[in-house]
Amino acid sequence: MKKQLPLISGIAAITVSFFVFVIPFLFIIFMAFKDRRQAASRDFSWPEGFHLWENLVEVVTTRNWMMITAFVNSSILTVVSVTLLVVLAAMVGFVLARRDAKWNGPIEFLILAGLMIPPAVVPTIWLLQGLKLFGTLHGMILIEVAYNLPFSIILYRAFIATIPRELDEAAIIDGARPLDVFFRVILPLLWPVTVTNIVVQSVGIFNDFTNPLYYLPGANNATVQLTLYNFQSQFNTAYNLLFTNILLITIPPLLVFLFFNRQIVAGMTAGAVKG
Amino acid sequence: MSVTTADSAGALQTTVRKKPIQARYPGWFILPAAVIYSVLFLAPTVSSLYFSLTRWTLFDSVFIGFENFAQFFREPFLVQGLINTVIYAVVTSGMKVVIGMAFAVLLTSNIVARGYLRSVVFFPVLVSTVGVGITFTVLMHPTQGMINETLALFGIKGPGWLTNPSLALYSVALVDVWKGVGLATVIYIAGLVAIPRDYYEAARIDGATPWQNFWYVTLPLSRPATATVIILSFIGGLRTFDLIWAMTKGGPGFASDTVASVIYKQYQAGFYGLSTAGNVVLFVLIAVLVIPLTMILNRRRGHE
Amino acid sequence: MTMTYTRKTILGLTAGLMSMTGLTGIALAQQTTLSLFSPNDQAAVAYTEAMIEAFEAANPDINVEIEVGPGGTERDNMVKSRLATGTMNDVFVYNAGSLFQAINPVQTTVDLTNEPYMADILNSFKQTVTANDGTLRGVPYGQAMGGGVLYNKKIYEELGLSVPMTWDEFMANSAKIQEAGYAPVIQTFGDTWTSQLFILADYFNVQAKNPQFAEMYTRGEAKYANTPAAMAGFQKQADVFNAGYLNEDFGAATLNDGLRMLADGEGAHYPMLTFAVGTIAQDYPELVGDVGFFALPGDDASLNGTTVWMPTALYISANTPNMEAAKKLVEFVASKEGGCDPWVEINAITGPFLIQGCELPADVNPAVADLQTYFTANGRTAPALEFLSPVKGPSLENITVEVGSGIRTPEDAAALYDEDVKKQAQQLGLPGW
Amino acid sequence: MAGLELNRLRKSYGAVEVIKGVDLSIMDGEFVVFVGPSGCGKSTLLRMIAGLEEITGGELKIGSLVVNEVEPRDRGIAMVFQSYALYPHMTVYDNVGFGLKLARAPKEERDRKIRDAARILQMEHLLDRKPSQLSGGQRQRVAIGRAIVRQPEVFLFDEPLSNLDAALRVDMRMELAKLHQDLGATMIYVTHDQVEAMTLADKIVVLNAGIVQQVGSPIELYQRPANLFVAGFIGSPKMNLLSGSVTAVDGDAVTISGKDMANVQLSADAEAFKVGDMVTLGIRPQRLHLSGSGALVGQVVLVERLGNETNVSVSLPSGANFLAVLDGDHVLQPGQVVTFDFATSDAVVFDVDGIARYAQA
Repeated sequence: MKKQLPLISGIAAITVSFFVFVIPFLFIIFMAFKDRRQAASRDFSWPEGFHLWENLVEVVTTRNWMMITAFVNSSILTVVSVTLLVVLAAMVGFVLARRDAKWNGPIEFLILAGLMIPPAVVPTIWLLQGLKLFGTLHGMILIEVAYNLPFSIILYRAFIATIPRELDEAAIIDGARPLDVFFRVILPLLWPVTVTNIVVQSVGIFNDFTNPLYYLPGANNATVQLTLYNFQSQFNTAYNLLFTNILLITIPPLLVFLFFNRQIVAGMTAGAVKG
Repeated sequence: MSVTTADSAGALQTTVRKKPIQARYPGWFILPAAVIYSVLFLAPTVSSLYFSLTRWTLFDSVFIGFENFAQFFREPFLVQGLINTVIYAVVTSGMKVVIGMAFAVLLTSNIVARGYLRSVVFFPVLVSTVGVGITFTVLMHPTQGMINETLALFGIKGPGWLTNPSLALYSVALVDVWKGVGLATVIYIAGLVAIPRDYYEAARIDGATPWQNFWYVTLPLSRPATATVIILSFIGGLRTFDLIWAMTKGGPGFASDTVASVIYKQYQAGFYGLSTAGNVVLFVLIAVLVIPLTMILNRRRGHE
Repeated sequence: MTMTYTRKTILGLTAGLMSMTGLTGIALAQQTTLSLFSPNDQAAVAYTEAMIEAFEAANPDINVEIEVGPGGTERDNMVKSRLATGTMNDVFVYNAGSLFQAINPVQTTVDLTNEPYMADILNSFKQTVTANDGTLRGVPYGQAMGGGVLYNKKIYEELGLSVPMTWDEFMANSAKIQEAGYAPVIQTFGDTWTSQLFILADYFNVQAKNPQFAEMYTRGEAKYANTPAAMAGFQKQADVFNAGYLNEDFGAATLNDGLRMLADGEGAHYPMLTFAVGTIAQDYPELVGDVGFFALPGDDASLNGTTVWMPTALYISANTPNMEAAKKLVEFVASKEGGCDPWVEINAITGPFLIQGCELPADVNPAVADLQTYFTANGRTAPALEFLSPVKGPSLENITVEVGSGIRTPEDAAALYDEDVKKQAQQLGLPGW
Repeated sequence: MAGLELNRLRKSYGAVEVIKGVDLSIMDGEFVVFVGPSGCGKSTLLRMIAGLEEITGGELKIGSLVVNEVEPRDRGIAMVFQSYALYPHMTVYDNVGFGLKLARAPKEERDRKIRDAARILQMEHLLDRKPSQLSGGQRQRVAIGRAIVRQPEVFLFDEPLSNLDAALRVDMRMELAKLHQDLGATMIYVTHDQVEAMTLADKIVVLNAGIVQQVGSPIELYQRPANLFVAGFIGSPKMNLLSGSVTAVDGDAVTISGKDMANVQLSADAEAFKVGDMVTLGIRPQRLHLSGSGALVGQVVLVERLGNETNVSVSLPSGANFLAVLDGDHVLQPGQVVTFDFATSDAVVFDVDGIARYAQA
């Protein structure tokens, strides 16, 4: 009796999770298989005929292959931003965790503020223009870095505090300069929490909708989330294409997830919980 | 070779400092991050404090003192928006705590198909908020939506999830939980995994029931995870915008407006000063709620 | 050589990438590239693509890139911030009328007053693109639209109804339609903007009773709450809700749903703009003949007419570096070849053209033909309020959703809207507020 | 090869001074052990020598160079940490070779040195493992190996054996002693374990509260502790300390009386005392023997019979406790009254300031 409990609860959990979590995704997939007319009724029905390929082709080719541009842009944006975030936040976390300087307090206040304060859009646009960064991918990258730094720093700082200082000291005795200590000893040890950072931030930045809308105008600068507008206009919506689009832009985060799946929990243990 | 008394080396005080020992944790490590953060986030934020005191159009701005704030608080739905914001934050973070904890307990037990369940629960975290919003708007359609069609099979007439003004906010909150509970679960799983097995073994020797196990061991010892989940999802809930905008645009009417969506509406309408003032109001609201919350959660943690 | 051609001739991902990087790179070197910020509704996009194709054929040295942004208020926002920050595309499509006034056209757009083609553009349109210094800034990008009620002719035939000339007749018709088992009035608050039609399309009736309303309204003297004729729109919206005439899913249905219900004959009346006929023609070509149009009736059969929307307009951004090419494009759009023929070609006729010499084809859809009769008769059209006054409150659609869902009374709604309008007027710095 | 000179070395954190002016010279090739209770500053002093703590005042010379401002890597030192501080993400080979890599040593040289060190420490078979796959003793070897490859002039050890179990600790202790013999380098070793100090050191430095209490060879410290602190710290079990006052001074003999003893005459530096001074008498437990008559009388509290010796815990009239380690087996009952005697030359007299006053030779 007792041995069967895991099985029974497992089956129950699978059933519930199927309805709550899987069906919505099946819905998206079904919709992506339908033609425009069937999709317009938006019911959970088996697709009549196989229209995925033509939907895909249409989604990808619409507006001069905007989807390809968008994928390139979003990939660059995500990869560069996350790389910068990882390195810069880890450096800040390192110094914050190791130094007992008197301005640690104010710095931590500013970091918390960044987590809480909604960004002021219009002044930021003016500023970016002054820097000639408005509407450029560089500017957008810097914005994503600036907006997501606080969260990353908090993760790293908590984790670095658990790394014994003696490791730094051993490295110093071994002749390591500060950059050596950081890049050769500390950064590799941050891997678990870096995984968490990569997953959370890359998904967040790849899926960011609002910020590119403000700061990255222009057809050549489109990011994947903005492609949703192609099929959801004010006046009518092509649901089959819309959902094909959703399906398509969910693939990269899915890959990130599959790649790091096993390590996510470890990273959370290391970073978020000990803070 | 012997102990010399302290006076014998007075002349040594005048050691010449050639170069100070290299700082081991040099301040410039902070510099790149500090520059990006200050220029692109802090500077606009601080300047927005001034802009919130002006009425600005595309090309000029007029200083009008606190008129924007006065106007903002005259907004007929601001008070409702404030209440909605708090309700939304409390409901979403509360549900994420409870459900996330429950999932985590389930998924750290020796349940079958654990890997599948973990993936499935985490998966919505990966999908774009806008995509989730669009999907659920369709699913929650009052007559053609899958949810109500399913309910209809059981003879239940489903409500207008997003069209009933007293329900819309909660429906969006529900979707928020659906999307975000995976992250809470992972944080909790991490917290549970970190609890040493000794405690459970000790509790078993003491004859604890599973429920007592949970209540006296799991719950108190996963408090750091709870603190993380609450603070992250509470701040997220207070700032929430994407999902509400994608699903209801604050509607029907103004029924699911939150401070963030009110701000965005002002911004869209070109009332930049008003919108910036709203930003300041939102910041104050968050600070007033989150800072004490953080302090309470951290203080408790300190006692462990 | 354009992207459009590339797209048609080469298929496959690699090719697409190549064309983006290599081919356009070469093309750029030899040609002027114009960037056009176009609207995103299906018909307009189809028109834009057809028009650009024709334009590029005629001007091989100019390459036009189309950028499609979001619609609605998000578009307003983008246009404003791009203009304010000097990052607008060379040419852009944006509303005429009140929204046009709000983009500070004297500073942000190019003066087209003295262009020869302006003589061919109808005056009714010109007044909506006249900046406050009296200069003309845009040319029509599409056709005029009527705002009123799209109705299902089959149901009307089946029940032997005739087009209502007064609101009472409309309600009486609706009662019969309901008895027959159809939804008398379709509402689609899933697209909130569609909820405003009862107010906006009622403006003909407001003006018929209060010819000075627009002026007084702009000066802050006339209010919705204290003008019975203006209040009537809110009242009508409340009436149909209170009578239970709405389709069941009115709260969540979208424009698409509404058009489907109308074309299918699930619902009889749909307060809407006539452009929507184009969508019906595309999605339900076999049913478009069943859809007709009549003006939103007032309470006086002798004062019956429709409210008219001007099309969006094409403007040149003041800081374009490609002025010459941009002007060529605008000139093309102002001509019959560029401004009218592509519409006919893609079969998206939804109302009269505003360029002289453009005739509607004989085989237009019945709804458009119905609309046409209002134009040919005298005094049966009035421009929508947004073309007469720069004042329009941003929250109208939220308020009308509330009225249409029975959350708020018409009186309350009118007062609330007046408050909403005040902010807008203050922001514009209008005197009297 | 290098000795060290510490001149009035001071360290303070803000207003708190933790090293209060240390003077010390260490000769080339010497094995010096810093001992003291935890918090006495011994580790801080070691870290100052390593260059891990900045020096607030005074001068530190390694060889003939003042190194106050010199980077750790340029001081010619190597250090073994209490926690070993092995880099978890590197193999043993890389751990040992990390310093050489940083110094951009050629690959072949690096390889040769790593393998040499591994051979010396008999850990060649561990080179491909990660630290997490090693036992405590193996990690210890790796940490020492990492120090050896640097070929430093001075080795610094910060309580290197405290994380090992007792048996292993004895083995490693002997290996360290052998290593010192083989390499002939200067070694400075911090511990709170006096057995390690006594067995390893050429010279012990006893520290308390940031001040050097005594410097000397292990036997010197045991036999002639300079003050009450050293007397209490060195030797196991602890030296018995009894308070009393001077009742007579005569030549190099002093007579002391107290609650627990009457008119005990001892040899001491008589000039330092006058009648009526409060003093402390110190006597090691091993120096006591049972006798019919003697200076100390008390009641047996606890007896531990180990066969070859017997530990007797005695309660004195003042209530003070007192321990005697007697040779051979003795049968004593708790409650029994016993009398102890000792040779006057075995006792130490400390003056009122706790300074030991030995008879002038």
